[in-house]
Amino acid sequence: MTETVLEEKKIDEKWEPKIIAFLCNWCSYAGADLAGVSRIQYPPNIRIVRVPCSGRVNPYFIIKSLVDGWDGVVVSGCHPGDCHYISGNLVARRRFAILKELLEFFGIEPGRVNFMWASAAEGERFAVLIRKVTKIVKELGPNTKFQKEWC
Amino acid sequence: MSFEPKILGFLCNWCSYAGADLAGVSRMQYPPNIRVIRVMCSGRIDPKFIVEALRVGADGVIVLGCHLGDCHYLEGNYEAEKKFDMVKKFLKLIDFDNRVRLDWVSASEGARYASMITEFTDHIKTLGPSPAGGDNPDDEILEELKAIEEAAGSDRMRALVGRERKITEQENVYGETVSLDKFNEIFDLAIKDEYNRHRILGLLEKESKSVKDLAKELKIDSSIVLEHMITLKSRGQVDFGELLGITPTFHKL
Amino acid sequence: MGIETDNKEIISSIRENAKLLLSENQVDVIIGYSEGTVPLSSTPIIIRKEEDVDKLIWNNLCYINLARYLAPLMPQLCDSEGNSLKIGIVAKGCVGRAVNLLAVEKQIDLDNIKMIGFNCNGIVNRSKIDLEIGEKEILDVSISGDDIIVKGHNWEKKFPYDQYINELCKVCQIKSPSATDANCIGECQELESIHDEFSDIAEFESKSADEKWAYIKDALQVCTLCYSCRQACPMCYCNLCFVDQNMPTWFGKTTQFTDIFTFHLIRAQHLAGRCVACGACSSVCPVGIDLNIITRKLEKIAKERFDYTSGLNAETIPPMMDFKMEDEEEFMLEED
Amino acid sequence: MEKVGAVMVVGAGIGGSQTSLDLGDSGYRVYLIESTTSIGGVMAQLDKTFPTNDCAMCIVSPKLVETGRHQNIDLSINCEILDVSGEAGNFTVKVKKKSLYINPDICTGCGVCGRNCPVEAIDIFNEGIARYAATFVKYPQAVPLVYAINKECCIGCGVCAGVCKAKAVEYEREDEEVDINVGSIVLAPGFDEFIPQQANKYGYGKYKNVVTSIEFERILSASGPYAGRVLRPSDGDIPEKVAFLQCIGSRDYTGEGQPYCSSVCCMYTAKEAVIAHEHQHEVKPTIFSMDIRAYGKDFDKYIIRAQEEYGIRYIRSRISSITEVSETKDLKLRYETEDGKVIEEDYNMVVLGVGLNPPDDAKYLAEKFGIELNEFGFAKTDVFNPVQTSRPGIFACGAFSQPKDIPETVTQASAAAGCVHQILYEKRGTLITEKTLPPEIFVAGQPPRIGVFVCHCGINIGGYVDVPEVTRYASTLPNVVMADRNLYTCSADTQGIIKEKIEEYHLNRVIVASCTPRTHEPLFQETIREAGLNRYLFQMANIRDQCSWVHMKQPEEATQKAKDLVRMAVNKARRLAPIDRIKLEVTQKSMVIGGGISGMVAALNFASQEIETHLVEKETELGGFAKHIYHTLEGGDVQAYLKDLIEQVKSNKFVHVYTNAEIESLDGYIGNFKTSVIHGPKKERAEFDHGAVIVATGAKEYKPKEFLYGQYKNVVLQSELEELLNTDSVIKNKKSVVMIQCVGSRNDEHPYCSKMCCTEAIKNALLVKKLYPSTEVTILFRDIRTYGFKEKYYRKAREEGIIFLRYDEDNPPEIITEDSSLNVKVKTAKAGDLSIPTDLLVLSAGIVASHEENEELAKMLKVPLNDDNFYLEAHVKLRPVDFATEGIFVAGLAHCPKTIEDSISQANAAVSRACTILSKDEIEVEGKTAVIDMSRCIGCGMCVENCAYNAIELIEDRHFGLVASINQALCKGCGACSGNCRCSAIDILGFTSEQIYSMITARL
Repeated sequence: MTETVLEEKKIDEKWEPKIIAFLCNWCSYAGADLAGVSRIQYPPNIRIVRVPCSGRVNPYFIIKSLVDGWDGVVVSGCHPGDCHYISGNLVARRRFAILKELLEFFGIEPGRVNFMWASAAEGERFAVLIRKVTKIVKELGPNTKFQKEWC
Repeated sequence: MSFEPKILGFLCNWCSYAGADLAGVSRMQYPPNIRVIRVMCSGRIDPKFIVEALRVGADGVIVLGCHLGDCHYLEGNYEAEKKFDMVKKFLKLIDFDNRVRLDWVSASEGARYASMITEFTDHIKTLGPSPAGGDNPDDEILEELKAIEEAAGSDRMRALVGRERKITEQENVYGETVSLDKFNEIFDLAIKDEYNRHRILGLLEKESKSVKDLAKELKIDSSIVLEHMITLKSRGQVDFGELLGITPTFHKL
Repeated sequence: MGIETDNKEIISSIRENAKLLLSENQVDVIIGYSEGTVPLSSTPIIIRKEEDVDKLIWNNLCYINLARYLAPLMPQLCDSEGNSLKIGIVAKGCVGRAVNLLAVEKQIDLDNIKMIGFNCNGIVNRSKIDLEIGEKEILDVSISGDDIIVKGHNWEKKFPYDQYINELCKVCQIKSPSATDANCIGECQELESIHDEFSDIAEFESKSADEKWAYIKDALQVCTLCYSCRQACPMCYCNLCFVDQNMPTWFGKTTQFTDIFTFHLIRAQHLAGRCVACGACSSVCPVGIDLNIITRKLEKIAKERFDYTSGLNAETIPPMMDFKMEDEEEFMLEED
Repeated sequence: MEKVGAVMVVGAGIGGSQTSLDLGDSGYRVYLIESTTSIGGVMAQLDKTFPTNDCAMCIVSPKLVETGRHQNIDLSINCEILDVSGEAGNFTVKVKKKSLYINPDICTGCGVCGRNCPVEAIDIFNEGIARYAATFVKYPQAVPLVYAINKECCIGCGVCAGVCKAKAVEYEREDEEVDINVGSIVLAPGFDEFIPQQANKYGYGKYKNVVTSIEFERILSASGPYAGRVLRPSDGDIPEKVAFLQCIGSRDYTGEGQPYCSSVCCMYTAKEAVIAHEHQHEVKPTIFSMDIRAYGKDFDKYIIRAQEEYGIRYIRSRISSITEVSETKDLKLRYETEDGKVIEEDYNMVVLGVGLNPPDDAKYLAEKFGIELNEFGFAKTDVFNPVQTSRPGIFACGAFSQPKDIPETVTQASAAAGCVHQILYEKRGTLITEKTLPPEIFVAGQPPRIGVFVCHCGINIGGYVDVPEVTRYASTLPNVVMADRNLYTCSADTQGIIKEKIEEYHLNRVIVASCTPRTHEPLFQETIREAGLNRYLFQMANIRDQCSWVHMKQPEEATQKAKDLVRMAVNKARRLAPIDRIKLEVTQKSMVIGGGISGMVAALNFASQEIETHLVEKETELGGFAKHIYHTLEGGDVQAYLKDLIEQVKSNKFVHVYTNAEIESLDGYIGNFKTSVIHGPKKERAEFDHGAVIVATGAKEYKPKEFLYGQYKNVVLQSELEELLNTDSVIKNKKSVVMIQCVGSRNDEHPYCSKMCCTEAIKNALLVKKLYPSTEVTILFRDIRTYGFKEKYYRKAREEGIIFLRYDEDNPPEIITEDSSLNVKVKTAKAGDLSIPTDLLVLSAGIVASHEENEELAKMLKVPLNDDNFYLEAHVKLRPVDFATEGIFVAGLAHCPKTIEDSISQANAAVSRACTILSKDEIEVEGKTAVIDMSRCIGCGMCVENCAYNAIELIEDRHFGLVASINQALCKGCGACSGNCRCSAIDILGFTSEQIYSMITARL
């Protein structure tokens, strides 16, 4: 960590959140590509990590991202029934449901971690949802709850 | 006080400007309403110049170049002719085309220049003041002129008018000459479409509107407006706004 | 009928059943509780011979979940002839649940397990008493009638049992092991499902995010990451816990709050639909952190979201090993 | 004539693509000829597909991309067939490859030309709703992604050549004519939908708000002109009341449309109504239909869900006229309800459920290929082999032979491939080229030496992202020894540069920062493999589709994001490791379970390819369900066909038949199954190993409990009636025969249609009328589902005077008995309450799954059953004969109720799918699979439950006790197991935890 992460980030409009996005290769990643092909603009805050299926996303990835300093996490998979691997997204949905409830129970802002479905033909929907996530995380301000006091 | 029209003249440096000087040297009188801008060639006149002149209140615009074949730059006036025709077609949509004129004056035709200017000034006088001129111009006309200015200047129209001569007189990339009416069929449709599209963009500038509102204001069929909205959406210039009941609105991006 | 008399009855029934099992050598060993070597505690014991049966006791300090000793090592032990050990285990309700769940998760083979079931009358909230006693040294703890008597050097204090019972035991509905009599003798029951309103944590859940965060931060602040809660939990039998993993090292082990918080968060995630609400984690915590609200929340998630109560039998597949097309997905992001 | 090991497939819709993939995977060279400029056919235009509401693009584009880049498939687009000569085994086809005026090898599909073209043409793909440029790509996800110039609309202005940085536009590019020599031809040109002509009574073409169903499909599509919003073309409002009209151009005897039924409109109208309501809740659809023909698997459930869950209103009547209300552009519909009332109702929009016509060039193709067309203009096919055209060696699949839906098309596509095997199996593998690759450089232990290639992609990236800055930044990252940028990294010459740089800098990791890996990763992986690097030492950073194109107005942020994406890619690249694809040998023998028609056809197909087959039948003799069927509705003699099949099976030396057999054990996996069977009267044991399994265990006829069946002599089933009619004539003196449809089908116990009972009822009714014209025949029905060309016989039945009366589900007919005569009391929709005396009551009983046998076998094969206890296939649309577990296939009634010709197609299809395995002696399995670290695994069994492919099982390991173990052959690498693993014992090669960890911690 070059600069210490501690210096207080005031929520001014200049501050831009950094959001990591885990996209399933067959539907959501293809949806993101279609948003590109159709030149649909959306804010540049997300950084996309391609995974074979939303089922691959382990809670460790999500919590490690928050601990490491990302301001928001979004995980996107195929609509139930569309999964290229038949039930990858259905297995993942239960894990996400539990994580979401626990985060809320512990008092973490619900907007920090978001889950969505986006199919390969829904470039438009993908952009709309990414705009929504960016707006949510921007309103939450920097991710202080998971911040390390010292490295 | 009788109406004194304000007329803008674009004169090409080698022929019509020299013609105008000759009229001066020979002390030929003509009404003082014209204000002249010297340009190196009539081909230099960008369609936007003419429309912008009208938009800022000129009652009439006249473009003068060398006679066909005399052009110092060989083909400038041929290009000017095509571009002017396009502007005329655009202005015809809001019947403003009678306020503009293109003509040829050679360096030796001082008299022709004077009589032409006099005749044009009288013609504008009979037409009366431009609704876009004066202290309280008609907003709708200004909107229309602005739309024409942007449409005439759009890449698409420049591509079409820029290559019109090459493909209708010589040959296109396939070595065939495109018949004028086939070209005009595409060209006129493009003019009408681009005008309407830029009018729509103008209307959406202020606030997001629905297809039906736009159709009412533009007085064209709402299904045509919808087709334009799809094209504008695929160009990334408009997008769906929020839903009022069962009517979606569009907003400019 | 006070707690004292209940305990006596339970002790006698345990000893009787234990003697029966050993005498008919249905089992090779029996795991049970015996007197604590230090006050306010009890010590697990493994007996092999009938005559040691009297060492088995039951009082309201038997907070350890004995199922913890069943996995991961016990299955590998075998008797002299080499076939796997037949194990008897003194089982209150939550121990029975843990045994069922370990069976579902293929850690133990139910045929080798014989539970001695009894109707548990709850365990004491040790840390609450410790806090109130403060620095003074405790010499002896005993139960008389419905009170817990704590004695020290020339002082004595009485704690009414119903105020110092562990909160989990107050709301517990599975007093005795839920198992068929194939592997349970004594007090056993066959439960299909239980109904629970989870009203005890409703008040905490209705708080705002900041209040919850403040409470959690304040509660977990003192944690020294000694991992005794993990050692006491019957469900934490992994041979390499996620905090010890490297390549990659997912989470740090420093005592910064973020490492403390992520440990408890991920452990809760792992226990969802598996925790048997025995309260051992809170009872063994040296710094007295009360993890019971997290336990209750885990049970609530399993019940309300997946209609599942852990450890009622060894057949139903726990929620994390299953999925349904119509699982609720109200938390999914939608276009507005 | 020397046979040729190549096949030509004409038409690259979903049917043509599936046939090509099957044949390509089985070792044939395939020439796939497409008339338009992209493959995908009509399916690419669909938004969602029934009955699963999957998004069509999601499920079809992976298959199209695979077809586009398959090593053995030669795809040529924009082609025309000129001439065909030769005979089965050796054809020569002259094909004209019309010029695209753009060089497809250079064009990268970036789309700059399309955006700058001044001419606007009608976008045929979007059915004329939208417009696009004369330089166009058919749809955004087209395969191959190349642009083409539409010569009629193009005015030749030359703008596109000017803006194309790749210099791909070549106006002088000529058409090319080429002769292709193939051994067999499969025709899959699809269909053209019926377009109502001028002055049609629906006002189509005159009224803006009357659209065809394919236009409505584009309106619904998320990538369509309205981006998935349901708007009406007249004014862009959301149409609240939408009317769907069935049978437009189908079941039409007025000569305007076609007399047959187009089979799919009932279903796609229901789907369009459901999806429209789902997109916009304001939309309230009403469907005007005659019969609702939901005969396929899970179709009825779909219709019931549409009515109950989505509130779709069904009105049983045919619209007489539509007039437009001039100011609101709404449409006034006049129709007559069943009980005779005339109603007028206003609707905001009308969707015409148009039928399916033969493709416009059907006559042309028939004449060129020398095949006959039937009376309706479709390809004429053999009664007992629906893919065999009139000319040997030429097959037809999909809608070209009869209107059909996607699952049937895909099944027939594989069936056609199955039939090709029978002709060309000796020539397998003769014409495919194995690429010779240099040995892989051993990189383990070397420090990472990463090469980064940043792409301009013309102006698509360079125009918005500061590419030189990103390249400079990349060169500063640790372990990056070389960073370079080029105009088009995916162009052929740049591949050469990449190879040079790998040698020059001894690179052992390569990163390309350009477009999406989904389409370009395989291309670069091949390149670095040709330079000696393992394919998986490669990583892409998507800085075009997910960066420059979507942040055009924010260049600084786009550049910063591109840098971040490159840094994340470099971090991951550092931890990439070589992966080798596992090779599995294959036992080239097969096993077929079930000796009915499907089982026998499959066995014979295998045998004709000299593949040893073990046919296991539970009964004492072969024949299965068809034993007591005499004729098909179309007149095919089933008994003769069955006898001939049984003889062939018994006499064939490649088929080992085991009758009254029981499978004792069946284990192993794809290519390596081992089975032991107890068979024969003396219960001997037979053991054999094989590479694939085909489940053709069939199903049983429903034995009704209702309608006094079994208590009265003159209450019989259709099958029993057929036996009576074809053996003796006991029914000579019957005055009135009454048939009741849907007995035991479409009720709560069996909520599905058994598909063949209507056909059987009409066949028997016509036979009764033929033998005893005086007997009165009445059929009580809920829906007559004579789909496709069977409609002809329904009309003939009505002409013969057979009475059809409809009853509702809630008040079925009752049987009143006075001494020996029966009386059928029924409340009909049209003619009120009736009481029909009858002396022969015939029950059309449906088909039910053999519950216990299926359950037992399913457990042994570890394959799923659906809730009606039929076998559940891997994907209802695109893998209708495969199971999720590789190497096991299904055919016939075991899959779902179907007719004999469907079963035959499915049997051949299953054989073709199996041949993609059995045609090889070893198969290469996907490299990026899961791997287990046994020291961490605690054997809790969570992953076993989460795996959809049964690729994991718990084994007893000497050191580590009970631990999970992965069967690399079955694992697809999805990671559902690793997501839940608490001990991180499972990792997925290519997406390991370390790699993802390093991408997370790349945040600066």
